[in-house]
Amino acid sequence: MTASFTILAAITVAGMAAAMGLRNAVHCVLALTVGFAGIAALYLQLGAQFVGFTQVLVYVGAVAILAVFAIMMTQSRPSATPAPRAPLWAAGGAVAAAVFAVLAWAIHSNALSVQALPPQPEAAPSATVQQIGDALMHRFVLPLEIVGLLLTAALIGAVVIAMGRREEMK
Amino acid sequence: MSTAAFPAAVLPTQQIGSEPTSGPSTEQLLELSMGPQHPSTHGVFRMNVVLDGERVVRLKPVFGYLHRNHEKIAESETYLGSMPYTDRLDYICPLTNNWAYALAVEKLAGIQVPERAEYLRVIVGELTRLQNHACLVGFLMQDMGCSGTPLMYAFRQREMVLDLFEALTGARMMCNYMRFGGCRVDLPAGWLDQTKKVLQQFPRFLDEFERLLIGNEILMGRTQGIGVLSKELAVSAGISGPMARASGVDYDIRKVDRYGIYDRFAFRVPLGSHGDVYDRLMIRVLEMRESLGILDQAMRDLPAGPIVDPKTKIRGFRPKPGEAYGRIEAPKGELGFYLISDGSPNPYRYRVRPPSLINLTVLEDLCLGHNVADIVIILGSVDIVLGEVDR
Amino acid sequence: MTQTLDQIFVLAKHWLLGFLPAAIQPFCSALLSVVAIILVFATLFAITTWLERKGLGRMQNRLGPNRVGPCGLLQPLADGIKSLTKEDIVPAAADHAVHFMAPVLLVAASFLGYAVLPIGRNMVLTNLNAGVLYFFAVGSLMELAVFMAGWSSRSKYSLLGAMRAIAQMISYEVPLVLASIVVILHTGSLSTVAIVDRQAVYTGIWPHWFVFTPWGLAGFVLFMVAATAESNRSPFDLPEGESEIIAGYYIEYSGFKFALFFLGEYIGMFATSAMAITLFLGGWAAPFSFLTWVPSYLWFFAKLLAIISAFIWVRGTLPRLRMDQLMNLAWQFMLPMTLINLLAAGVWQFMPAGVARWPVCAAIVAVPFLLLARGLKQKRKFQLRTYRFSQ
Amino acid sequence: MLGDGILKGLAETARNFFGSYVSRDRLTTIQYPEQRDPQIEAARSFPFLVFDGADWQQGLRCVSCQICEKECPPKCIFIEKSKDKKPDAVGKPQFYPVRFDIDISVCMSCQICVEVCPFDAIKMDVDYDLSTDDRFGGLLLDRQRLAKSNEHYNKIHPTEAAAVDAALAEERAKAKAAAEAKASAAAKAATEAKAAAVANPAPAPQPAAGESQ
Repeated sequence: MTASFTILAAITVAGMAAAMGLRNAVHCVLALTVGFAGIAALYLQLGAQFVGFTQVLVYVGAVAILAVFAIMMTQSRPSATPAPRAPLWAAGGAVAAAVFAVLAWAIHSNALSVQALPPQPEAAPSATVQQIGDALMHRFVLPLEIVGLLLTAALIGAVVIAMGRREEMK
Repeated sequence: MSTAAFPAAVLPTQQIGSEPTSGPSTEQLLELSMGPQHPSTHGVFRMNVVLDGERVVRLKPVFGYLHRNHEKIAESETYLGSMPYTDRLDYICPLTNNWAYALAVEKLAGIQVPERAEYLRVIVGELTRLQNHACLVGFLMQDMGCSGTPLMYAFRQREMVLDLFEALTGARMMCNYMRFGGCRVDLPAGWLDQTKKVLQQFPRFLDEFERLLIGNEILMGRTQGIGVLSKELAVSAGISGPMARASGVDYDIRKVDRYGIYDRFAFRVPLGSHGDVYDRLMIRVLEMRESLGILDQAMRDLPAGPIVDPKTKIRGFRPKPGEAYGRIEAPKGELGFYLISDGSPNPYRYRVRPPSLINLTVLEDLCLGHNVADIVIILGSVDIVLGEVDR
Repeated sequence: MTQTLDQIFVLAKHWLLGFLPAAIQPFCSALLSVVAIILVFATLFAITTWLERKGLGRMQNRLGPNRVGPCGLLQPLADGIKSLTKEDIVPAAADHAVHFMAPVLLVAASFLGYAVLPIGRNMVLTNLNAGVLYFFAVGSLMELAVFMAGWSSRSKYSLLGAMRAIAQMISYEVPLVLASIVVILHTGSLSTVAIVDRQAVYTGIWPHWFVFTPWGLAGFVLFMVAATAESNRSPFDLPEGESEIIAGYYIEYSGFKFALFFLGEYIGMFATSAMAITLFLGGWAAPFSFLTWVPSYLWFFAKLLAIISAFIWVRGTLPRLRMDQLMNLAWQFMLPMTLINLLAAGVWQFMPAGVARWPVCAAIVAVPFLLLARGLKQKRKFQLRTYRFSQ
Repeated sequence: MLGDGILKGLAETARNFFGSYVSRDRLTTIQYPEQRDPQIEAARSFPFLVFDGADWQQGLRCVSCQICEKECPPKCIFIEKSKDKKPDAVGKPQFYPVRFDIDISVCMSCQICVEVCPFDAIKMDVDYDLSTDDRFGGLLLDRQRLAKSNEHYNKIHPTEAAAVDAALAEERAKAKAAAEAKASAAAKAATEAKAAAVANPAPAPQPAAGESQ
C-alpha cells in the first residue's frame, strides 16, 4: 500500500464513480477516461509497461472516443428531466456490496497464498514485451488466430451493415 | 447546461422548419449558418445550410447585407452622378461597370464614341478582365486551403494592373473613368510602355500558376466533378459569363453583340464540357490568355484622335425620353443597365442586371449532395462580388 | 574535448545533482530534464512560428514579419504578449470546466511524448523498453483534448471541426503505427534508444539509417504523410480549415487558450517529426562517420529543423483535401502501402544479406505503389482536360 | 504517377522562395512608411480649393457659383455665398464663399466637382494620410483646411496645373488688355475707369485644356 498506489487507486475509483454519477453523458465518458487512465497508471506501477500503454492506447485513445461517438450518434436530444432515482436502489446497492464482498474475499484469500511464495525476481523490463510476443506467437497462437478471425468477421460485418445503410440513403 | 448534451450543436429535424428533401427522417440534420462573417463567403453573404453529417441537404442563400439602394439613388442623381456609383457595384472591376453604364446612356441619347475612346475602353476593359480573373483564381485556391500562395501571386499581378489604372484614371479601384461619348482623360505619357511591360510578365504568372496547381492531384480531386452545372440549367437560369461557358454554352456578348469595336479583334472563346469547378477555373485561365491577345491587338492598332464626343454636355445632360438597355461582357458575365428617360436630368428608371446575382441563383442546385468544403469552392467558382449582388 | 562537448548537458545535470541529497536526486533529475525539454521545445515553437511566417512569406513573394526586432525575430514574443493580454472569451453556453481543460490537456499530452525521444547521446528522459508504444499511446490523448475543445464550445463549427479532427487522427494513427512497425521489426526492440543505437553505426562513411533501405524509405514517406495528417498540417488541415469551418475545434477560444492550442499543435508536430527522425533518420547520429565530432544534439535539431522546413514548404504549396478524400487516402492507399511495406521489411529480414535483397524489396514496394496510384487515379477519372474554342 | 503534380508545385514554390531573394520583380513589397511609391500624377484623394498668391482668403479662386454643390453625387459639399464681392483670379469682382465645407467622410473622390467647376477653383489632392480619431470635426474640412496654394497644385499635378495656369494667364492677359482698353477709352471719355470695369461683363473663363470634356 504505497502512497502512489493510494493516489492512483483514489483517482481510478473517483473517475469511475463520477462516470456513474454524472448527469451529462459526455461528462460521464470523460470521467470514465480518467478511470481508464488511472488503471493504466496502476499497470505501469506494477511494471507491466506493455499492458499499461496498451490500456492507454486502446481504452483512452479508442474506446473513450468510440463512446463519445456513440453518444453523439444516439442521443439526439437532451433529456431535460433529471433521471429518476431507481426504485430498487436499495436492492442494487445490496447486490453491489455482495459482489464486492465476494471479490474482496477471493483476492484476500489469494493474496495470502501469494505472500507465501518467495518474492519473484523483477523481470527485466525488456523481456516483458518480448515474453508477451513469444507467448502469443507460440503457446497462444491458435487462440490468437481465432480471435483475429473473429474480429475480422466482425469488421466485415460492420462494413456490410454500414454499406447497406448507405445504399438505403441513396 | 449540465443536463444538455447538445443544446446548440445538433438540432432535431423538427426545429428546422420544413421537412428535409432527402434522407430518412431519423437523420440528425445540422443547420449551419455560413456567413455573413464567414471568411470564405467573399463578403457579407450568408448561406443557411442544412447538413447531414457534412453533406448538404439544403442551402438557402441570404442576400442583402450590403444593400445600398444603388438603383433608387441613381434615379435621383444626374446621369453623370451615377457614374462613380457604378464603380462600387462590382468593385473588383469598376471599369467594365463604367463601360456598361456609359454604353446604356449612349444608346439612350444616341451618342457616338470616337474611335480612340473605343480602343481605350477595350484596353481598360480587358485589363479589368485580366485582374478580375487573376483575383478569382487566387481566391478560389485560397478557398481550397492553399495558405495564400496562389492568392499572393495573383495579387502581385493584380497590383501591377491596378498601378496602371491609377496612372490612367487616378484611382486604383474607384476609377470613374468613362464618360458618355468617350473617356475622361487620355493616356499619360509612358503608359503604353508600362502596360506592355506588365503584360509581358503576365504569361509568366499564368505559366507559374499552371505549374503550381493545374496538374496537382489534390486540386483535380477537389474540383473535378464538383458543382456540376448542366448546359440546360445554365441556359434556363440565365447564367452568363465564364460560368455559362464552362458549361458549354457558347455565349459571349463580345461575340454576340460585337459592341464597341470587338469585331475588329481576333480572339477565341474557350468552352468547357463538364461544367464543374475545374472547368470554371480553367475557362478563366484560358480567357486570361485570350485577353492578352486582344490587348496586344488593341495597343498595336490604337489610333490617334479625340477621346470624347465633344457634343456631349457634361452639365445639364438631358437625354430625350425613351428607354435603352446597354450590356457588355463583364468579367463575371452579362452586365446590363436598363434606363428609362423622361427627358429630365435624372433617369426615370435605372436598373442593373448584375451577373453575380443571376449566377448565384443556381447555388443550391450546384451544392446539393456535396460537402461543406465543396460549398466554399463552388461559391468561389461562381465569382461573386457582394457589392453587385446586393447593390 | 568533443566527448565533453557532446555530453555537456548530461555532465552539467550530474554536477548540479551532486549538490542535492541523494534521496531527492532521482526526482530532481527528472524535474531538470522535464524543465529543459519544455524550455527548449517552447523556444523551438517560437522559432518555428517565425520561420514559418518568414518562409511562407518568401514563397509567396512577401517579406514576412520584419518589424519587431532584427528580421522580425522578436515577432513570437510580441505575439505571445498579445495573446496573453487579450480578453479571454468563453461562450455563454459553453461547458466551462471542459472548455478550460481542453487546451491544458492538449499541451500536456503533446509534451508527454518527449519522455522517450533521444535528443542526443545519453540524452533521453526515460529509456522505456516499450518507448515507441508509449509514444503512440500518449499521442492518442490529444484526440480526447480535441474532442473536449470542440464539444465544450457548443458551436456547430467547432463540433464539425472536432468530428473531422477525431476521424482524421484515428484513421491516420493506423498507418502511422504500421509505418513505424517496420523499424521495430528490424531492430526487434520498442526502445527508442536501442533503435537509434542500431542506426548510429557506419559502413565506411555511410550511416546505417533505416531511411537508406527500400522499406525504410517507403516507411519514412508513409510515416511523414501520416504524421502530417496526425498533426493537422496542410494539406491535411481539415480540422482547422479556415476557409471552410474557420478554425475548427478552437474557433471559440481566444487569447491565451488559443495560443495554447497553437502551442500544442506545434509541439505535437515536433514530437511526431522527432519520432520520424528517431525511427528512420538515425536520431542524433551524424550523417557521415567523419562528422561524428559534432555534438549529437545538434544533429538532432538540424534534422528536426529540416523536417519542419519541409512541412512549411508543403504548407505553402498544396491545397487542402476534402474529408472523404482524406479518408480514402488513409484506408485505400496508406493502409495497403504500409502493409506491403511490412511485407517488404519481412522479406528483407529473411533474405540473406547482400545485393539481391535490395531490388527485391524495392520491387515489392514500388510495383504495388505504381499499380495502386494508377488504379486510384483511374477510378476517380481525374485528368487534365483539353478545351475547345469557339471563334 | 500519383504525386508528380504535387512535386511540380513544390518545385514552383521553391523557385519562388529563392527567386524572392534575387529578383526584384518577384518581391514587389514596398516597406511603406519608410519607402513610398513615387507619387502618380493622375492620383486623386479628396478635393481642395486652389488659391493664388500668398493670402488664401484673398486668392481663393472659388466664386461660390455652387455648381459643384449641386453636381456632387453624394452631396458632401456645403457652400454659403458671400453678400459682397471681391476681385477673383482674373481681377473681376465676384462673390466668394463665406463657408465652404467638404465632408470627406462622405466624399467618394469621384472628382466630378473638379470636372464641372468652370473656374478651376477646386482640384483633387493626393494626400492620403488623412485618418483621424475625430470622427466628425476631423473629417469635415472647412474653407481654411481646404485652401491650398497654386504652388501646391503645381507640385502634385504639374502637367495639368501648367495647362490651367497657361489658360488662366491668357485670361488675365485678355482681361488686362480689356481693362487697359477700357481705361484708355475711359480716359478719353473722362469717366471713372474703375466703375466702367465693374459694369462691363468680362468674357467667361474657358475651362483649361487638361480638364476639358
